[in-house]
Amino acid sequence: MRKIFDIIANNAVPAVFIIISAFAIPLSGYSASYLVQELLTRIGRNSFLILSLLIPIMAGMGLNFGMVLGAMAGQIGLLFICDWGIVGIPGMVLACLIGTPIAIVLGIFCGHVLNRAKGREMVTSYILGFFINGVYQMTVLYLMGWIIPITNPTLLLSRGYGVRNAVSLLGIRGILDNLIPTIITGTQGTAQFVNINGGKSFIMMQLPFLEGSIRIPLATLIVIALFCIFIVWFRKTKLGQDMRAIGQSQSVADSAGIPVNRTRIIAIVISTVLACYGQIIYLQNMGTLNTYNSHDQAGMFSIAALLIGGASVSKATIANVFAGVILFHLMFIVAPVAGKNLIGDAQIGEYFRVFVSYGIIAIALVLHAWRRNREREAARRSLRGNKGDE
Amino acid sequence: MTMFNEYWEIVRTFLDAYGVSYELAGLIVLVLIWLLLFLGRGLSFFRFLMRWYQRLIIVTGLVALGFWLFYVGREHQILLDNKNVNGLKALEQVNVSINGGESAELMPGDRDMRKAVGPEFEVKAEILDDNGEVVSTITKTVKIGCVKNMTISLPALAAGSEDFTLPLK
Amino acid sequence: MGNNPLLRLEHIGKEYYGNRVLSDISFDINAGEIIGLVGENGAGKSTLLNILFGMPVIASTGGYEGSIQIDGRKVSFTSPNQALAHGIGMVHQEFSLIPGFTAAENILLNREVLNASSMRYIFSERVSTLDREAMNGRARSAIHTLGVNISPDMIVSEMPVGYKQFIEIAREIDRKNTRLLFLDEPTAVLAESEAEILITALKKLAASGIAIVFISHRLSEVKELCGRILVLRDGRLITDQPSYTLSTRQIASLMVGRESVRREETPEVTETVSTETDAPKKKKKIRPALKVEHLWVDMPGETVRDVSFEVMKGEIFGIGGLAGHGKLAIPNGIMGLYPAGGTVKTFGKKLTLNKPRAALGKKMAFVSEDRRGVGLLLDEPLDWNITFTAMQTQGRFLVGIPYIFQMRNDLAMRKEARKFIDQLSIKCTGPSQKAGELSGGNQQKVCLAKAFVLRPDILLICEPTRGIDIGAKTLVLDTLKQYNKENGTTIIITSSELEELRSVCNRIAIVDEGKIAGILPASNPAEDFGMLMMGQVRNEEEGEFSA
Amino acid sequence: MKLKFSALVILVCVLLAGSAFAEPAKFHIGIMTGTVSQSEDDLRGAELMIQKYGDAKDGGMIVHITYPDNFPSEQETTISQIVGLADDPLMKVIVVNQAVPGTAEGFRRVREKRSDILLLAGEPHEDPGVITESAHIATHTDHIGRGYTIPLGAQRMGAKTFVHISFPRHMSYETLGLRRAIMEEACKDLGIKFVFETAPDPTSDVGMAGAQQYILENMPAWIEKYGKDAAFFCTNDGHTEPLLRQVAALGGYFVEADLPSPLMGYPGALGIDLSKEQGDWPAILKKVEDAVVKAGGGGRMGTWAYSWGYTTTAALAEYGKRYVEGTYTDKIGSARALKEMREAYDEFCPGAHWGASYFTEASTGVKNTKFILLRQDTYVLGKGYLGLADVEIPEKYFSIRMTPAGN
Repeated sequence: MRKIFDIIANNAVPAVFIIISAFAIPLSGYSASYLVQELLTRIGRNSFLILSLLIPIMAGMGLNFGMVLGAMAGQIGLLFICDWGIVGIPGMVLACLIGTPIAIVLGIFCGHVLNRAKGREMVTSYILGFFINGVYQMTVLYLMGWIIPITNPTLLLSRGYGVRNAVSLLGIRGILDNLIPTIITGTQGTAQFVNINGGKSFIMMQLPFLEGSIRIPLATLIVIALFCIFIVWFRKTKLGQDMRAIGQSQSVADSAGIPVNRTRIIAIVISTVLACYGQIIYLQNMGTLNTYNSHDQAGMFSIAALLIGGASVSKATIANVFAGVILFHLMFIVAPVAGKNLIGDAQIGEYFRVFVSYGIIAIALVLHAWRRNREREAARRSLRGNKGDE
Repeated sequence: MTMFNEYWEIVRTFLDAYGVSYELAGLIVLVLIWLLLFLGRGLSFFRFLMRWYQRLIIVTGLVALGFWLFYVGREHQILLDNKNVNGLKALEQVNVSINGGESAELMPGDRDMRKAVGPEFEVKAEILDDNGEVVSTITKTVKIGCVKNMTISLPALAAGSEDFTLPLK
Repeated sequence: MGNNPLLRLEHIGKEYYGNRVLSDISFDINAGEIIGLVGENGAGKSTLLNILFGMPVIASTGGYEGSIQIDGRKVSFTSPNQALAHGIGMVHQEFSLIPGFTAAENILLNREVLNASSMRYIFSERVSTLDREAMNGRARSAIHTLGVNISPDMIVSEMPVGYKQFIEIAREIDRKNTRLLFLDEPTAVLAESEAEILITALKKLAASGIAIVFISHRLSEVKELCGRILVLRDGRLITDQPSYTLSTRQIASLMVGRESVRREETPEVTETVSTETDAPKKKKKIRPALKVEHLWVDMPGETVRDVSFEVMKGEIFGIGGLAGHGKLAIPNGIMGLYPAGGTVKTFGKKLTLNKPRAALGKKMAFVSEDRRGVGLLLDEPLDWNITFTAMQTQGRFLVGIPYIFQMRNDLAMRKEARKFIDQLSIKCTGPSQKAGELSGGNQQKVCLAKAFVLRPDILLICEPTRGIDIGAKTLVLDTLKQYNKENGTTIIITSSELEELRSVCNRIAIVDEGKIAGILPASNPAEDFGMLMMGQVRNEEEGEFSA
Repeated sequence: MKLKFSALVILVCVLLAGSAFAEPAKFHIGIMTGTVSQSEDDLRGAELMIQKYGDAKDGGMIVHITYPDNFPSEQETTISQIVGLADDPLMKVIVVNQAVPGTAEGFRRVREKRSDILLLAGEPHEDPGVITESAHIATHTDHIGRGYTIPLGAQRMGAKTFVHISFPRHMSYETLGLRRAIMEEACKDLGIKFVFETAPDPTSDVGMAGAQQYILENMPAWIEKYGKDAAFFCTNDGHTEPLLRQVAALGGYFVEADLPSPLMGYPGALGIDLSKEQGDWPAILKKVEDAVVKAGGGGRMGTWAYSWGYTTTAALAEYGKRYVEGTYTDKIGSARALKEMREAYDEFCPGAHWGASYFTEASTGVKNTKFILLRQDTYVLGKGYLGLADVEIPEKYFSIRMTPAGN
């Protein structure tokens, strides 16, 4: 009995989400192909960013907003390639190359700060994100086009310096997603896609039971798979082992001679660099760089998705990432329309979505705290000897 | 060696584009080397050498990759110009496509713009007469390098001149 | 090596901020020798280990006196890593194991076997993957040396406590250059059979040439294992002699000190023994004031697991024991300050645990060991401090209509406060002085006053004399005695100073490893209590001591 | 309470509509607007269309959804909502008002999937070049034209000085900064003195209350300094309310707000209760006019008679409907299309007129025929229309560049 309860309790957050989704999906009235398409897009778009959170969690640095710094670095890389007019895959790779050193420097800075705020990483990095956001905005709004050479008039405000609010990333839009065009199609919709790809060849599969068609961002998924392999490999390295050790007990790791602070900084640097790549992948899918806001919610949404996937502050797996992306974004897709169809007013749909989505993030955090308390209780129970079982 | 020259060419255009002097570039390279040495401190000589050496190769490789990406990924605006130049009369009608893309229809005095990616592109011009019949087709591969914009004078191209980019020399 | 001993200490001394904790310690350790190091809490053992192990705390508090030699060469460690490099290994009292790791991972922590990686020069060796096979192999052989059978794949958090200790030791053994091993209380958490295995293993280790320093409170084990025994007391090396020349009782008395011997000799004390042991017997007919059965308390660092005892009405009952063994948890648990379970009855009525208010409602008062944190409102005046609890729980010092409109009765509060200031001779400018401005001793008296105001039937006091100068000590203790005599209040005192307990209490319970090791009349010789603290009773003299 | 009430009204409307449109519509029009808390007028426009053509759920024509309140950060939701509309096979027109960031990308995705859907964007937040790459038509308030017509209106009302109140953050926006530069130039040409005054940013630490307080306290001094024949203009909606109150009480002119509507500032400034008139613009205007005249501001204060957001939602949906039904057949971007768009706007604003022009990119001089700029005639309360809609904007103002912020 207790075991069943434990299983439910340990997966309470995903369970709540699955239940709500089960009600919301039929209410929304969306077709299966639309939902699958949207989910695939969002897996491709967001999972890299979320995966970048895993390594700091492994090193015991909790859910960490340091990744926001990486996202900013990625955006700076993108701004440069937009200015130079580098397009396609070379453009994306070059943006990564430019973003990497910036992400490393920001990561080292962030790591040093977090080493001074051990145990309060989540809040510290959140505030640090604001601080760096200020620096970023100053750089982009005042230095670019003035000290940092940006010449493209479609990027600059007409006053001559400062980058515009929205930068179109047409040059690299969907470039990775459509690198290996793959389409699953039912009986309909084939003709349209042939048209879009302008006669280029693509992989096509036909599933008779499917209505409509689904494009699969195959190359993006391959990149994400490679990243997952990287994480699995990384866990097996000495560095990964050290991070796991630090994550479980800093003092023990320290007395064993593991350079705790340095390793923590490395963890953050890896996270920011990966977040930098993640943001580039995210934005190549979005197609527009919202210069001053794109990175804003990157951290918050990634962390929320990870929590909803069943991860905790101290433990997160690759499976959590994917479960989280699917559940969190499923909610985001269906909740507004489900709310609207339920109540009949369009704006109620939006409020319903906000209420449900953020409410559940709050529940996730509360449940998480509750779970941690339970674990602590359980750990104590073992100390109480045989008389303590009541 | 040609490879090297080509790279040097890219680096030079890049440096020139941003007004970076060669001395400064050299200084940056020296600082990078120093940084590598600095990172290798505290290691035995052999390992230090290995690390230094390998890191240098990696960083150089990455920088070279960056320049190469810049080279192959750059998008150029190709302005197609059908106006009278140097005594050459504008063409009656010409359909131009770049790298087999959507073709532009130009009447005398027209100017249109197409985009091309990479250091060279293929321009295909179909010259039409008054009746809309194709008189001749010219296909040419143009090297553009890292230059951002290029204007092609179609009358000059049609005349078979090698010097068809505006402004004409 | 030649004639030089493995380790030689010469005139080691150490002061912390003018407080001398070690003086003039000199001894040698030779290869393959097993040495037992015993002493009470605060005798200076941990400071000595810190010095030998190069803990940063030593350097940051002004270093140490004297010199340390290894193989005849003088060394001075500034970090534990240097000590490790010289072959000194240490097994700490607290486990320094990573709970989620396997045995092998823990044994080889930061000394993992790595596969060669082509990227190791670009980054560092740390990007190489671990060679699990080789690691398990090495771990297995290290565990094997200890003569136990633990799978290298076992997760540490799932191990019984005893296993963890073996893993700790295996880790030190695996270190190739380890020549000298310090074991701090290695058997404290082991079952008897496990302890035996460990002792056998240690003997085997010593035979292979590794010197071992064994620190333990279990004197019988020390005697069985060690060739030589060193006794530390008050920072001095009292004795350094072969173990066969000493009995456990002798060791205990060496540790506890001279006064105990004096007490044993004085005849009047034996008299009190008879009277005082009679007293509880007579009172057994009436209900005990406090009856505790199977109490467990989850207080961090002071957990008690299963405690049962009875306190008679009007008795002064002492609870003693070494730091960290759980004596403080008992009163804190009864008062509901930490999660607790079991049954506690006051005058036959069951007390609701985990609710401080319930305990206060039963006319129990508590003086916390944490004066400044729990005991006092430092920024409030004395009269407030003294009467606050009474006002809150008993509704005294209030005027007006109960439950509807009530006000503080400042006049009554001040009067009461003045009464106690006089009675306890609290040195202050008056009832309106802030509690934070008083000295430690006077603060303690305010705490007592605060408890007395409640007119308790049962008074629980933790560490009444901690941080107080000697003059104030006697005054506080006398006040307690007097209060007990005048009001017949049952008092339970918890203290780490055995002498203090013996001077005021009727009976004393000694807590050892979360359990009551024994309850003895205060008049028993000090070394009996020492033996209890060292965990001797259970094995040898159970029948003799259980009252 | 208000929410509940409106929900009820809508419910009744929907029921009525359900019975009225017994035969299901042949195609659907998707409308996306903000919520009440973000942009109420936009939403009311959509509700008007539901009233007119019925909710698709009940066999009508309109599918109405909203974008997130926190739209700058939740682009993903905006995109998937727009693409979600295209999931309906009957969908032929999608209107997004306001076209918040993410609309361009949402439209691109719709185009990839369904090239037969007409995509219309109202008040785009993204750059003209970006939005018109994916939208078929985008309409925007004429920030360039109004840079000229507002000072012109001030002049016609009788002002001698033009006071522009703003702060650096707003001045760094391309549209607002550019309009300021044009106003300055227009004032010079019209012989009016141009003054720039800085007021605190309500999103800064002083907050909305502090910013409004600042305006209230400084107006007497400004009137003192610039005289009673000064016209005031502010870029922030929060500043508008105290400004209106003080103009009514102390004197000065107020041509129109940054986002003009009878509801902008007036109800709050003069304490007008408009809950009964909801959605009935002539009635609202009448009531506001009475209140302004009573407060002594008659002839000195102006507005647009119909809300921009409200009209835009309705007009774009109407345009889309006519386009799909074949009433409008011209190629998008032609001169006729401009006229037709103006007609669609006029349809919902009986009495008022709209001026429309194409947007010209200042840096290249290229005319963007998919980006239409619109401005309504200014209605001076207690006096009538100023006749600004048909004013020809001199060519020179189209090539003015934005000047750096704050000076």
